[in-house]
Amino acid sequence: MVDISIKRYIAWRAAQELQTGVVNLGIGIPTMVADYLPRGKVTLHSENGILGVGPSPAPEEEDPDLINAGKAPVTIQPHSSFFDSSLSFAMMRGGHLDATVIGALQVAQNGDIASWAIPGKDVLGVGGAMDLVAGAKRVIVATTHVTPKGEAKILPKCTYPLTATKRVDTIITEYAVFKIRQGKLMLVEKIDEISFEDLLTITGASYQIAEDFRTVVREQAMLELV
Amino acid sequence: MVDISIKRYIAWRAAQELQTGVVNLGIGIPTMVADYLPRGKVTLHSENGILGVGPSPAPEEEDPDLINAGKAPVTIQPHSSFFDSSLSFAMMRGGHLDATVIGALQVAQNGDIASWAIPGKDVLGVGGAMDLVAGAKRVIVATTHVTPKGEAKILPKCTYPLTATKRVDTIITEYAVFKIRQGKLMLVEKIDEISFEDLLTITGASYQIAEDFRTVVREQAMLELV
Amino acid sequence: MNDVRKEIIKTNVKFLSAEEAVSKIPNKARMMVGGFGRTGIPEKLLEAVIETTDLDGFTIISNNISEGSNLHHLFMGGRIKKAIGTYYTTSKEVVKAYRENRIEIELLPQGTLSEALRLGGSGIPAFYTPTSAGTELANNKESRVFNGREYVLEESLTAEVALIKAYKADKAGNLIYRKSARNFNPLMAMAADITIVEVDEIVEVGKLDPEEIITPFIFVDVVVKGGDTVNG
Amino acid sequence: MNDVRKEIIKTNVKFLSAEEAVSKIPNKARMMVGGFGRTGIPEKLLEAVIETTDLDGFTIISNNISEGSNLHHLFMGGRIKKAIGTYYTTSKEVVKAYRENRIEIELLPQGTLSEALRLGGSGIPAFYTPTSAGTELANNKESRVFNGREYVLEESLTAEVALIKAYKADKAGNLIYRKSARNFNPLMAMAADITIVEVDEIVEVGKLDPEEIITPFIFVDVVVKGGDTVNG
Repeated sequence: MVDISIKRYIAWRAAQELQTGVVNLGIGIPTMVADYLPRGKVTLHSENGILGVGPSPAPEEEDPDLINAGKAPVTIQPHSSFFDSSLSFAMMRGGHLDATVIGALQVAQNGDIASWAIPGKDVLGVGGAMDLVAGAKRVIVATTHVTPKGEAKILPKCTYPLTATKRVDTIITEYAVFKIRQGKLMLVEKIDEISFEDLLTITGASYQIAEDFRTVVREQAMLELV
Repeated sequence: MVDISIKRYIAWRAAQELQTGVVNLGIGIPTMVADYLPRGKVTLHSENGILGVGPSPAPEEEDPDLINAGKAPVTIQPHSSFFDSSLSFAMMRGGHLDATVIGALQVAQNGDIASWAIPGKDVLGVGGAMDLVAGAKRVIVATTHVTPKGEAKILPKCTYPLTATKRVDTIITEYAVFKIRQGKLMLVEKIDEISFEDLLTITGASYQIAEDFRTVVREQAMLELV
Repeated sequence: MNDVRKEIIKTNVKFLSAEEAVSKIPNKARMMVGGFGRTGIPEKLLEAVIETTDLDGFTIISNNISEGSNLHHLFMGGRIKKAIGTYYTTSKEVVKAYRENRIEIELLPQGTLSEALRLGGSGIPAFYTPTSAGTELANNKESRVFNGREYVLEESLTAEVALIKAYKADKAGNLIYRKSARNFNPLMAMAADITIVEVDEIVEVGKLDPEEIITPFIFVDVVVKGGDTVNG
Repeated sequence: MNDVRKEIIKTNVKFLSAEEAVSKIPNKARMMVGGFGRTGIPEKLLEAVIETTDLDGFTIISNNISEGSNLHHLFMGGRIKKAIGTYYTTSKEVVKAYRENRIEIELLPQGTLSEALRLGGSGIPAFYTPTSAGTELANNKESRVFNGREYVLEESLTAEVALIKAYKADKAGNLIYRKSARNFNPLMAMAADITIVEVDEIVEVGKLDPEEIITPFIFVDVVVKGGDTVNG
């Protein structure tokens, strides 16, 4: 299993991309992003009909009518509003969300993403993922660099069923940050703890080094994470 | 000009068709239908976003934010609600209105209606008429039997630009009531004051006498009208 | 205005017991059921369907079939023939039934389901959405390019019956909802021939602010008083 | 929960003067303007466009161009090139300008306009409607039969700017409307790149009930305090 602190690093790094606006966070590592967002500046959207999702309530304050898209009890903020699912998805599909952070099974170098189904398994759940990816202004994938079996997730082409084509903007892993610019995968950040060679080896896709490429020290950032 | 009491008779007769439910009334004679509806049983819809339109306010109680589709000040009723234009037209187009009463320039024997434009004139206003006629469960045309020039309005085929095809259910004039059943124009009511021959003469369309045909005495009804 | 306020208003909305209400459901009905997760589900109406009727062969339109809900109990009773929704993997029993061909499943993206309901109730039979373009879910669906992007043609949804959950109804049938229990409920109210609503509370006409009403009574056919807890 | 209520919230919504707000409008803009009749029109914003800018060549999407309104004044100043809406016959001047080829007019049924705005803001580029099928307004439009009835394909509407009128905004940018002044305003708020709202009142965050908010701040870019009268 991946160390929780590695997941936290990915979530923290994704949060650095979000300094303002409205964001929808997917399940898994993306959910943790909430812990690292600047207070009071980023509003969370939940596709079941809440704009302005607050922190988890104390157990005695849970309200069965107030849950997020992951079906967990939540609170609201002072500027929150409730609405039906149609308006909620209008926000997504209409391009009104500044960003979404989601996990992925595979991401292709052209921005294709596969996040909802595995070949050969029954396809019985899609939820709001396709609308989110189709609609958000920025699609940020926050994921471990490779699968638990060590297989590359960032690929020349997805082999799993797609969630959407050419919609991913940024890929954030524990080792690197990629951006897809003009349909090309660009490496914009690498942690100092991994060599260029090793990064290339664990990445299935080919990429270029961006002009604004930088190296960061992950250990330093991780020391500050709760 | 048509005597106001004739218009009132047409409006009163149309109101007899409406004993319950939600109705949208068009401009002109249809507006007068409101005066003859059973109190508290028929709710009026206004396409600018009101369900439950009440009577006209006293001048000192007029509210510029509370108008009907004819842009006249109105009041609301205890069970009223306000909504945006999209929900308002969803009510119409989605078949949720029990009936609409509208005027017409021409009605065809197959239920086609022309009510919004005259050939050769600029076509610069349609408003909500097409949605109303396309969507209401029953389309009741309330109109004088002939034009001010004496031309027939109930025709084999409309020659004016259509508002909708095959949507009219009932035609109410000062002389007669027609229903369109299985695409055929049927005479269901005639006032005693006009002969069958004369009615046929002023009606451009051909029609059959319905099984449930009846004769009524208009003068009697009119005596009771305000 | 005060005179008008005192007016007695009668709409066509009926106020019935759960048992009377569900007796209006035809057999093998295409039926919408509100709720997301365990929130906003008309549990009492579903209970009445299970306990007081022999109805089966349902085609259910709902976001999912949540374990523990009465919709899941209806499914476990073998009374659901087909389910149209977005997420069924949370119930192992549903997945199992699907594999054993005991239930048919039609999967839609959640935004497509939402809009198909709202437009189904709005007289719009079909629409183009960017969602699912280029994916397996668009297989066998028409697609078309507008302004350089690919969109999928989706048909809107209607049904014979909707069972929905609201917070309060007034005695005319106007509805308001509570927090995230609103979800699909107002959309389904619009999209069915018969809309049956379970509410926590029935209030006098005039008690709901006309600016605040989410579902005007025109979309409602039957109101049933549910439990007194906020979660029905 | 009380702690959360005290949280200070900053959204991207800007609070500006009318003059600052309209300075964000590009020249020859495709611009939506709220209102039906004289109700719910952002009069002060339109006044600022007329008085403080040289903008012209507008394509205006609005139900109509009401005589006496500032939208009509903008038109009378020769600054509207094209109008998309439902009803222009109430202004003799507009009819005259149309005959003299001084204004282009695209006429839509009112329900088609409403839904084209809502869907334009919802990422749905086109939809089928029964309205206008078989009439002149469907000339040159595609039609298609669903379940035996003919429907017309209509494209949704978007714009660079929407000028709308609301009743109150909170300091996050959430909006509520007043009575029939709601009309097209919430729909246009969704459908434009920049949505500028004129409100009668600006209240603290937390003063609007989250169940009651009609336009969540996500659809709003700029809020301008208008006049103190209910009709702006």
